[in-house]
Amino acid sequence: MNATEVVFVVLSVLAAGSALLAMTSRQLVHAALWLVVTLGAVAGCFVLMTAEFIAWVQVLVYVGAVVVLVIFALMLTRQGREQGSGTTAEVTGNRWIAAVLGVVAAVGLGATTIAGFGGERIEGRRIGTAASIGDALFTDWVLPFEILSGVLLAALVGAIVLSRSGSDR
Amino acid sequence: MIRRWGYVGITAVLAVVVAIWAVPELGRDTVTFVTIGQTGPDGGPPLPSLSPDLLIYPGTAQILLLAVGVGLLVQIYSTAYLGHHPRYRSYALVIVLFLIAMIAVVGTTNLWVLLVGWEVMGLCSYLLIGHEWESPVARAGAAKAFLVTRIADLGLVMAIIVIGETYGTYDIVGAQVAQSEQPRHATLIGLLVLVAVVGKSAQFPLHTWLPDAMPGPTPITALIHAATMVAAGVYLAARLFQLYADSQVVLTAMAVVAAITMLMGALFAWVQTDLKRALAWSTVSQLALMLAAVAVGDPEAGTDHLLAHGVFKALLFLGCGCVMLAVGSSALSSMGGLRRRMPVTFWTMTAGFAALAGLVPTAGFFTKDSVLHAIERATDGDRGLAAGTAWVLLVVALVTTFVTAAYATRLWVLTFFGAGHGAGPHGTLGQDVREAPLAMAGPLVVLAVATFALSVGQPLHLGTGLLSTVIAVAGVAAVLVAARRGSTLAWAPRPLAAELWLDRPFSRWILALGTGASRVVVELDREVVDVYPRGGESLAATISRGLGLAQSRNVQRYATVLAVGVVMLVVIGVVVS
Amino acid sequence: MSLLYPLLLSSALFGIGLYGVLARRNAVLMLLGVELMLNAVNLNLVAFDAWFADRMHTGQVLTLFTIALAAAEIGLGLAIVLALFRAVRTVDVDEVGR
Amino acid sequence: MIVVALAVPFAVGVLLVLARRFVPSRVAAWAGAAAMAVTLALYALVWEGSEGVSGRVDAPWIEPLGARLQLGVTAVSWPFALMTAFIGLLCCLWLVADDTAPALVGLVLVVSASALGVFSSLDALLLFVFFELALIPMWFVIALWGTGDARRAATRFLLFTVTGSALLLVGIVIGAVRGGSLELIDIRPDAVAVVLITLGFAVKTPIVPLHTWLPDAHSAAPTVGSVLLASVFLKLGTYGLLVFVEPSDHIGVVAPYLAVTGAFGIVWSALACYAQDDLKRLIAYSSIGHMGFVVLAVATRSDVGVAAAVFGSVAHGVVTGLLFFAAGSMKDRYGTTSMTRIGRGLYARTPWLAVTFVLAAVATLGLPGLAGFWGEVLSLRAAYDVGEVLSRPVAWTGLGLALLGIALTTAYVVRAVRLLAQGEPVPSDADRDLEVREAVVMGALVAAVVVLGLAPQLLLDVVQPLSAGVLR
Repeated sequence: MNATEVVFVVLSVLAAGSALLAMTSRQLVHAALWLVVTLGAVAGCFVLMTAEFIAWVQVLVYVGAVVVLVIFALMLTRQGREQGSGTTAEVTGNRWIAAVLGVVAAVGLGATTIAGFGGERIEGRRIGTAASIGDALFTDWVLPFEILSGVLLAALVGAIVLSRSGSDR
Repeated sequence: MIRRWGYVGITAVLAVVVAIWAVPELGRDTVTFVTIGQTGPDGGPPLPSLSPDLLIYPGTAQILLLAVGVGLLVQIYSTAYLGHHPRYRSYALVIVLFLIAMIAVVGTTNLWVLLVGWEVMGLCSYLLIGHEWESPVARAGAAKAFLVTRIADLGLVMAIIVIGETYGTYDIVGAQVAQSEQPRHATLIGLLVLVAVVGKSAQFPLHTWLPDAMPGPTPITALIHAATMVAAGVYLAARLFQLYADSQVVLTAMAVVAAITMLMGALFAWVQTDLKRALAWSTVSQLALMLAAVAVGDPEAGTDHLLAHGVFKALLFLGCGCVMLAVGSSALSSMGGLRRRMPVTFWTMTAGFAALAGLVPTAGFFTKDSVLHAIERATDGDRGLAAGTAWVLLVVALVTTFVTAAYATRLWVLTFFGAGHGAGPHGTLGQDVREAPLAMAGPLVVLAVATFALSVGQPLHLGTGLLSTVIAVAGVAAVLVAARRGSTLAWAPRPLAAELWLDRPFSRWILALGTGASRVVVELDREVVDVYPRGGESLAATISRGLGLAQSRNVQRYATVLAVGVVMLVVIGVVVS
Repeated sequence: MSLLYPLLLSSALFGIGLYGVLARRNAVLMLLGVELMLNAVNLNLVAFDAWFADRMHTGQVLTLFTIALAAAEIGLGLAIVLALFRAVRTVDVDEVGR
Repeated sequence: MIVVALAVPFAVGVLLVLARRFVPSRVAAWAGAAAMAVTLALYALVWEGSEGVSGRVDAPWIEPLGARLQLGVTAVSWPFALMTAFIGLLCCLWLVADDTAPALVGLVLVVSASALGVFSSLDALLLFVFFELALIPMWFVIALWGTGDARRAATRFLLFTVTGSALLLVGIVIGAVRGGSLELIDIRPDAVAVVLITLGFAVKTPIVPLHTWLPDAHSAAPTVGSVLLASVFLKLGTYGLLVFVEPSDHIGVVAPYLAVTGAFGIVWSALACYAQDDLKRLIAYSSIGHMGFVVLAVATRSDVGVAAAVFGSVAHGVVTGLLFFAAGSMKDRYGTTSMTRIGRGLYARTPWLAVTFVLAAVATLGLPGLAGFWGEVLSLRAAYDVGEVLSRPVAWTGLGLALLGIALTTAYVVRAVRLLAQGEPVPSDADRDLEVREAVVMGALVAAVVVLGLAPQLLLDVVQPLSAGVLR
């Protein structure tokens, strides 16, 4: 086990642990913040797999934009009830089923990957420079990319329409 | 008025037609068929049909003439007795329908035609008893009469079916021919016929409807419930006698029924306080006498007495109607001392009572004598009936003769003598008590003459004749002596006055049973039988609720179910592969 | 580096995200669960790209697309949640259905 | 000929339903009556004799299934068809009034034509299609023009019958597969299929305890609806039993149950009748009893039984039709069919109506000389004969129950007559005697009742050659 792997394992444990906390925390804002940790750790993982560009996008989009959005949403949807009693179960009745399903899914996927890619190794090539990604994106993937921009625009418009309050519709 | 006589005209035409047809047969010895039915193609009986097969022999002709004769007289009588009635049209037309049905019953040789006539008679009886349907008593009496007779008629229906299956024909003559070759099922047929006869002729234990039928108009009582329809039961027993003559069981049962009924009827007639009801019980008793004749193997004697009884009982009832019209009631307490005011009624009814009591020289004496003689002959035990049974029957018949003479005298005395004792509500006879109009008195005279005329040519049996005369005279004399000594002739022990409580099963128990059962059925229908549709309903509702649980309107549950499904599919896919 | 490390981390994140989607009452946090699952997928894509290293960089490009789509999704999703909250004053999925 | 006879009422009926807003009431009713008269005449003329099939039509239909458009009448179905056309005609005549809905006339025509289609089908699938076709219009007739809880009663009726139809369809399919053809003569249902088919028709007939839909439907339906239900719809059940179950080799599986439940139904329904206050419910229950006689007759599987079933069905059609028309007249006058609310003494208040009612009531109790009698007595005879498939104890149990039922029938009829016709009259403003249209309709039925009663050979001669084996 070389140094990269050691760092990767540490980041993995960090990511998984904070994800677990994010999904179980009673405090909603804490949950969002734990998610930041997870996403950051995953970005670190990306770096370790030499996909720097993706890692930066991850940090910019997820940690920078998405989480901020989530925190805003959480604050906007504060309910009076929650402030009064923090003991309200933040999880629903079927959490045991959900837990079992989560474990089964994780174990099943893990077992499958172990069975399928047990001995495979990632070579240390640099694959994820901005140049190579840009090259691929604007040659082979240009059409999906343009379509995606349309999708993003539509989502933008949709979000605006949806979030306008009923009175000025 | 003219319309009323129109119905008389219709009846007269009917009577003349029947007379033209029947009178020539009176003296004939041979039997005349009009047509005869044939058996079915496969040896079994054909499907029922109403073929116009007719069979006439002297006895038939006599009864036909009796029916149309009494019918005509009753129509004439009714013009005066019931002429004011608003529903005279339906009344008169139903009488005509009744006569046609009676002719069908008597004249046909096709059992189905007989059945149709038989039931139509029952229906007419029902309609006529209930003619005064405003009165609850009449309604109840009509319903009871119809129910009892119709239930008993099921015996006739089954008897006809059995006869058809046994002998392969629904023709009486055909069945008799087949029976003479190989008799079968005699006991079954006989018992079924007996059920029908017991119902129609008001014999024990189905006798209670006849006295209750008395709310009907009195002319109807005279025609249907004395002369013809009730007698048709005996006629049927005589007509089908050959088919069950071999069965001692049937004959014994018939004898027992007859013995019980004749004595019981006579005793009940004695205790009545109502003239009409007393005459009704007397009819029951006399019908039993005829049935006894059939039981001892001499149906001829039975039909002879039927004929005589038809005449004098019609006379008595019509006379009773005259009296009722005069005093306004049929209660004996409102009568008495009527002989001066109503001489025609008095003398004609005297003849009728004499015939009922069996005094010489009325027809009643001779025909009753024939019956007694037949019973006496049966005591030697070789005529199908055991000697012991015949002896008992003879003794009962003689006792009945005594009682009959006694109650006839009692009724006669209470109606016409006593110089107004208990007459009217005011103690004296009212001014409106006078002789009946001609249209009513005329038929009485005709019938009274017939009472004597029918005795012409009747056989006389010296032994039984003397014996019965002595007994009858003793009965008459005993009552007369008692009356002379000032007795009110009101000796009525409680069991007899209550008619032995024999009506109770009919008036209470069966009614209660039927009502209770019907309530139970309706409840069961609603609460129990309806369970499966309701069960289906609630099952569907439950299933839909169960499936509705999945439609929780909760995104997470949907997602959970979805995830479970995906995981299971994957697991299954992995396991299978 | 063994390919298994990112794949196993991806499995774990996916399971945790699934749990979050199914178990959290708050609609916003359900969306977070979805983001976690998407991240797991991204991890997978990148790992396989690093391992396979094809010329088109399919895995990484798809990851980019996924991230963009995730951003769009979360934007729309949160807009819906906000609209819902304005309508029924709650984001509790158990209560929204009633 | 039969095609025309079916097409005319169908076409006129559909037209009337479609043009219901533009057709005046009387015109609609007269048009319906004319259509049914044409049908009746055509059906009367199509008869060629009891041997074989009259007026056969044969055309390809659904070839892959082997179903063909085969129409024609046999000795069994012709009386049913004539009776149906006759009743349909009278129903249309009954509707000749100012307040008639043209759509109702149209639906009556469609229902009648569908029933005629059932009686004329020689193909099992075609029969089934007609059988179902009659249901939905009937639902509308009951639900839209009924009184009281009509919607519920109509739906109940529909659910019961459709459930029965489902069983029936399965049975027909099994029989067709085994017999190799959908032609009625070829159908060979095995034991399971016979049970299914019997159950299907038992709902329709109905046999106790599958009868609970019937009193509700009858009492809720409008007059013509009740008449059609009783006179025509129940006959679909008995006809089905006659055509599918009676000739089957496996009738022995169901025959004892049919015999006993049929006869038990006579007693049961008579007792139920005795406790009824609603006249229409009473008549409905009495129908169950009459059908009990028919079922008992079918169960014996004998020539007499077939004759009894046909006669019983046809006689019940005219007798009960008459009763329902009389009840309908009372309902038109007094707005109710409750006997206590109509009041006593109809003899004095509406003499002709009362006399007609009493005649119908007397016919329904099976008085010899009227139509109702012969079906009953033939059933009794069939049961006494035991027949081919029953054991003697079973058949005679049925016989005994039937006799008891007849006695009880007399009791409830006498009670109804006593409650309605007799008694101290309580005059009411609504007292008026029969109108012309009522007199015509009831007069026709009275004539039919009396003719069938006094000349049963008219009908029996049609059925009799059946013993030569037309359908077997």
